[in-house]
Amino acid sequence: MNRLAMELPGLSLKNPIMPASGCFGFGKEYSEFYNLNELGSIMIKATTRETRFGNPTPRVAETSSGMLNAIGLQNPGLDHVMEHELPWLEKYDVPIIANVAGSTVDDYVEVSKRISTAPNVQALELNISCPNVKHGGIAFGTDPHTARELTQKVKEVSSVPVYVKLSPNVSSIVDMALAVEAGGADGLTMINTLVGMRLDRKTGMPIIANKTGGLSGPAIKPVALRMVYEVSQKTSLPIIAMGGVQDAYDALDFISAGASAVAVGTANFVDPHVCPTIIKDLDQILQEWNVNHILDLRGRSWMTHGEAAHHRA
Amino acid sequence: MNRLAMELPGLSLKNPIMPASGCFGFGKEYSEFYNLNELGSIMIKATTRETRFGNPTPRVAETSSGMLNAIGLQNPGLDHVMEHELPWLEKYDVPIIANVAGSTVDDYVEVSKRISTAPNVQALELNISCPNVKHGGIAFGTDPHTARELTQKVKEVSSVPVYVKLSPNVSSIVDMALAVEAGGADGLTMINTLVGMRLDRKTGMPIIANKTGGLSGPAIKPVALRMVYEVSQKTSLPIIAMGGVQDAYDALDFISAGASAVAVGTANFVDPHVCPTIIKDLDQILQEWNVNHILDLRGRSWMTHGEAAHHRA
Amino acid sequence: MIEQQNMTIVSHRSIAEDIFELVLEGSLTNRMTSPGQFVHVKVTSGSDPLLRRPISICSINQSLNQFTMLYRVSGSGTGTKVLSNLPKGSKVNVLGPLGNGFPLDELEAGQSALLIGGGIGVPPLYELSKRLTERGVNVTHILGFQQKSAVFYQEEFEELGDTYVATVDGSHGIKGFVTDVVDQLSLKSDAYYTCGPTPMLRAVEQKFEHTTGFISMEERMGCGIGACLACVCHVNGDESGLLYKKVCSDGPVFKRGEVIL
Amino acid sequence: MIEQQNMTIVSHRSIAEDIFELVLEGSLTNRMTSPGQFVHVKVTSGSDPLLRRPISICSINQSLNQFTMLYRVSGSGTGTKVLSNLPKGSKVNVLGPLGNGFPLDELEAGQSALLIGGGIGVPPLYELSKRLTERGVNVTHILGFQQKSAVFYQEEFEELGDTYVATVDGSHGIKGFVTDVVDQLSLKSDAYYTCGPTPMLRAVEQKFEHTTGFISMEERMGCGIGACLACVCHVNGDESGLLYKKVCSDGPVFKRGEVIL
Ligand SMILES: Cc1cc2nc3c(=O)[nH]c(=O)nc-3n(C[C@H](O)[C@H](O)[C@H](O)COP(=O)(O)OP(=O)(O)OC[C@H]3O[C@@H](n4cnc5c(N)ncnc54)[C@H](O)[C@@H]3O)c2cc1C
Ligand SMILES: Cc1cc2nc3c(=O)[nH]c(=O)nc-3n(C[C@H](O)[C@H](O)[C@H](O)COP(=O)(O)OP(=O)(O)OC[C@H]3O[C@@H](n4cnc5c(N)ncnc54)[C@H](O)[C@@H]3O)c2cc1C
Ligand SMILES: Cc1cc2nc3c(=O)[nH]c(=O)nc-3n(C[C@H](O)[C@H](O)[C@H](O)COP(=O)(O)O)c2cc1C
Ligand SMILES: Cc1cc2nc3c(=O)[nH]c(=O)nc-3n(C[C@H](O)[C@H](O)[C@H](O)COP(=O)(O)O)c2cc1C
Ligand code: FES
Ligand code: FES
Repeated sequence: MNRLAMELPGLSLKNPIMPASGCFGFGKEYSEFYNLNELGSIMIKATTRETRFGNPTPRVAETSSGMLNAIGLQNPGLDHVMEHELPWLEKYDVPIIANVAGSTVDDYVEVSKRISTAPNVQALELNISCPNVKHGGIAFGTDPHTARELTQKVKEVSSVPVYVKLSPNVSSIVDMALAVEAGGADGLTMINTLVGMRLDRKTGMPIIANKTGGLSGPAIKPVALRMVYEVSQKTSLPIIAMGGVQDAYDALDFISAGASAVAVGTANFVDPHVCPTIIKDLDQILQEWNVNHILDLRGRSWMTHGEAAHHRA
Repeated sequence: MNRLAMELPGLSLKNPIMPASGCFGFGKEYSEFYNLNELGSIMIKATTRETRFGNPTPRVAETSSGMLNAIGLQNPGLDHVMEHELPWLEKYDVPIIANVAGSTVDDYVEVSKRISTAPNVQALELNISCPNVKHGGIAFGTDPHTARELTQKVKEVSSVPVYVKLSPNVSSIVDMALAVEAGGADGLTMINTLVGMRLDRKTGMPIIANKTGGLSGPAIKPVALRMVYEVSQKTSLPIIAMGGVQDAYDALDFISAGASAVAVGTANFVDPHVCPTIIKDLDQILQEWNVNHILDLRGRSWMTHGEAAHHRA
Repeated sequence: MIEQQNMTIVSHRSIAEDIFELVLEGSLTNRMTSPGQFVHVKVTSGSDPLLRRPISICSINQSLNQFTMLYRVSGSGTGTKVLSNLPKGSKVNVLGPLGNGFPLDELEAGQSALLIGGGIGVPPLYELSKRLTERGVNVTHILGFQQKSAVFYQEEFEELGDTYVATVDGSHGIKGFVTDVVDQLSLKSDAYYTCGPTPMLRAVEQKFEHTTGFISMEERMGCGIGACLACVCHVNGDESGLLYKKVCSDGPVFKRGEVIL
Repeated sequence: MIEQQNMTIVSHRSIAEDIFELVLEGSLTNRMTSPGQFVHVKVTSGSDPLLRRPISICSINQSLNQFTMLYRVSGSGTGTKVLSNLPKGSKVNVLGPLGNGFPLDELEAGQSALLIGGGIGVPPLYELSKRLTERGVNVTHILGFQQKSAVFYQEEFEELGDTYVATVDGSHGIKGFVTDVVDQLSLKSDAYYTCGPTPMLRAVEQKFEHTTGFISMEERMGCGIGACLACVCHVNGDESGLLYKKVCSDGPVFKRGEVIL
């Protein structure tokens, strides 16, 4: 019995676990640790129209149970990704979710149009939530109107379903979700990083050259979980959730909160084997719990305590 | 030489360290551990017009380097605070900052008007950022227009300077700060908690009876620091900062980011002596660093790296 | 007076499935007066886990400056799991003693007491039983566990008085709940003292409607000293719904009927 | 092949002010080939500290399955501080070996090498020096430290070749920086190998404009294996500004002039 396989728009997933964008490059490095075929999917590093170097270093800093990063969307550019990275990944039987970024609407449209034609790209992830670039990124992700328009434009040109990656740095995550749903999004991915900062103890200066960075890791899990809980009850879009997942229980929490699949970011840096370990553990836990399919647990946190008592009885 | 004393609107502070509202009750419990005269100030528990029981239990849950709480503004009500809690605190030579909450504008106005007349209340802290109540609280703290109006109304009736406590759960904390500044606020306190959630591993149900709670502790420090950094450069209001402060270096980080004083919340639960320890350590660190006054370090993170190099030379 | 102290682990061992016995040494022990009080333990100095863990005082040895606590490791990645890995010689930061324990002067020599504990609610009854027997009170224990592998301290309790052990699955002792034992053996006493999961406390309270009783409560805590209002419970008979007791500082032990379970 | 392994602490001691020597045992040692490679260390299993710490391999003992690292505790509340408290027998999770080390075949027997280390950049030079002397290369060491209390491994290096120690405040050895030593003694060699703070690396590179040289870089890291792009540096002579090298996987050792310091 396969407890973990599922169908999401554009994606036939062996299991709901995938590395999050930017935390796995284009797969090569981690392919030295395990067979990438074990993964449900791979969210590749943000791709922009042009080659980008990104921000000056230092680009990362550690915080309590978290880390800040300001890579600044460094990537080899659309042409290189189309010609080298995606073809290299074709040797694996894993659907690719291409993370798309840009400075202007045109950038997003152009990258989406072309990258969605790659044979192994089964879905796009619109990155309207990168906090580490001056133009584009989060600017598109904090105003519902802009986000809706961008989604619409990308939907017009994309050959595959479009997931929109939401930023947590907003007053109402539900409004953002409803806006991109209205724009025609096929799914949501959430959350990107919270904007944060760390100072050098002695000099008082920001450690990260970009001054601020995006906070990820276990520290943000409670915020991510709450947002998935809220959004999943207000939209009908499937959610691929992320934020601080370290083990199978964390992944189950996001499913319980209302997500359908789960991505793992920062934890890859701590343990390169974390994704296959989670996949293995998930299957075992579900077996122990006598749960036929992981999606049977989806949204179980929505119940009132009364309902829950009833359900258990 | 007194490196730590300072004047802020309404407040003559022996030092810039004070317990944060809701994490210190009305002082009685901690007075068993040390002399409250050591503190710069005390931010007392939120007071509402009427007595409140607050939310059902469980009210707290732990997360990675943080905790969630949903106390729900339990407090004995304005009359009791005026007749018992504040008079009890009069035996200490410490200015009190009264945290004011309510469900309606009228509530805030009424509590502010009366509590600001108490002899030891030297400033108000408008709590427009409590995430754990159905009415009022954060609803006033996520819309700039509403926040500005509330500030104005309270300013009209308050006998002491008014600080407004900002919520981090917003798209633009600078817009909120500018709004309450325009409303006549005398200072800012920031940040209140981030809205978060934790689920029970086995049942998948929220651990906190209120379902969501406010995230505090070291986990949120990077977010708090970034917000203080942004706001302090855009307004001229003094800031009392909080969010994850555990030791003197954390407190200095907030001063470097642009705050004038620092409040300590969750850390009191971990170490009841944390406030006096920070005060003692601060003095010693400044002495080691040859810094005459703590405010000489205020905003040192604002420099560009070039300026910083120059400054150090 | 509540104190905060780095205490030294002098003994640390597993005594049942997921149950550990930890003996700590330090002068803080001198402040421990009443059985049923608890300590608040900071497992490591870092921020993960952040909060202290409330654990009952199980026995006090003031001549050695040592006290014992028993705790359950509640899963992987928990604070108690981290605690269980600390070797002898390590330091553990303890805040305590906290709260109000079981009153001893309720009974006199020759009177009888029923001590009813469930699972990890058993430990505080041990010091209580020692103190009561010292006073000449006749003590009977009913200890409930899930299954055989979870049973601990049976012999220790047997040395102090009659001891009945119940397991839910019947793998050890009497099959059933502690209240089943009460029914089967028609146990009676001048007062009862109980600690365990809330449903058990409710069942015990109902069973002994006319007996003096003392109930030790559990609630998730923040500060542990009465400041944060995390651990409140409603007061019986309060129609306004506004009265409350704090489990950490007004309790954890309450008189039967005082608070709403 | 990079591997992840729980290794056992077989020795752990302070060897200078805030400097610790840690010897770890495990089969991972067999994979360590090149001096100058590093490991990525997870200090505790919890999430505080969360990330691994990059630490150079200082010496390798393949027959004992052990390797040594030297590290500086960079302050209270840091990951290295937590590491320094782990007793012998504890397990530490190690990911490694990572990166590309110093090339050995650049020099032949009878040729001369200058090894220049500053502060916590000194450790990787030790295994390098052992390997070079094994090849018959004449090795001279210049080791720079802040002050006397920070000096370590002087004797160990002296056993392998001429060793000059400089301290910034002159409290031990020659007063000044490592480059002052080069000037004063007019040291020359067929190749140099250096590791230390970036300003020192720059000064060394400038001083030996016409000598083959290998430079070990430092940068804050995320993954340590080339996936996250935290640790990039610009490439010399690249006008586009778009080329880059990853310190973790292309380095940490680069040929002189290859990357912009
Ligand atoms: C007055 C009192 C006395 C207690 N005495 C004992 C004892 O002697 N032995 C023992 O094993 N246990 C005792 N407990 C329960 C014990 O506090 C919890 O099992 C423990 O805190 C769980 O922590 P963890 O690290 O295992 O779990 P985690 O899941 O890591 O805990 C996360 C957070 O939830 C809190 N928490 C989780 N479960 C409980 C619970 N049941 N009660 C209170 N807080 C909880 C933790 O304190 C922590 O803040 C007592 C509780 C109270 C209130
Ligand atoms: C390839 C390489 C080899 C190294 N070899 C050694 C060695 O042999 N001995 C030694 O003592 N140190 C070495 N370092 C430096 C060492 O990694 C840092 O001193 C250490 O990570 C600081 O961690 P902390 O826990 O003390 O400080 P924290 O302040 O707790 O660190 C916070 C975060 O910043 C990072 N960080 C802080 N300072 C540095 C730094 N200088 N370089 C890289 N990351 C940093 C930490 O890794 C961590 O992620 C090496 C660094 C690199 C890149
Ligand atoms: C080093 C790093 C680089 C990242 N790069 C990207 C990126 O290119 N595109 C993107 O959408 N998200 C990026 N993210 C965000 C992650 O995909 C993820 O949303 C976030 O880190 C939260 O998950 P986590 O807590 O599991 O890391 C990056 C995160 C990190 C830590
Ligand atoms: C248990 C608890 C109760 C709180 N109650 C209040 C409150 O009544 N009024 C208020 O403005 N903030 C309240 N807060 C928020 C704190 O004052 C503070 O803003 C926040 O916890 C961040 O600081 P910290 O990380 O140091 O705890 C409460 C926080 C906690 C943990
Ligand atoms: S735990 Fe804070 S009041 Fe009881
Ligand atoms: S540390 Fe991740 S690429 Fe070098």
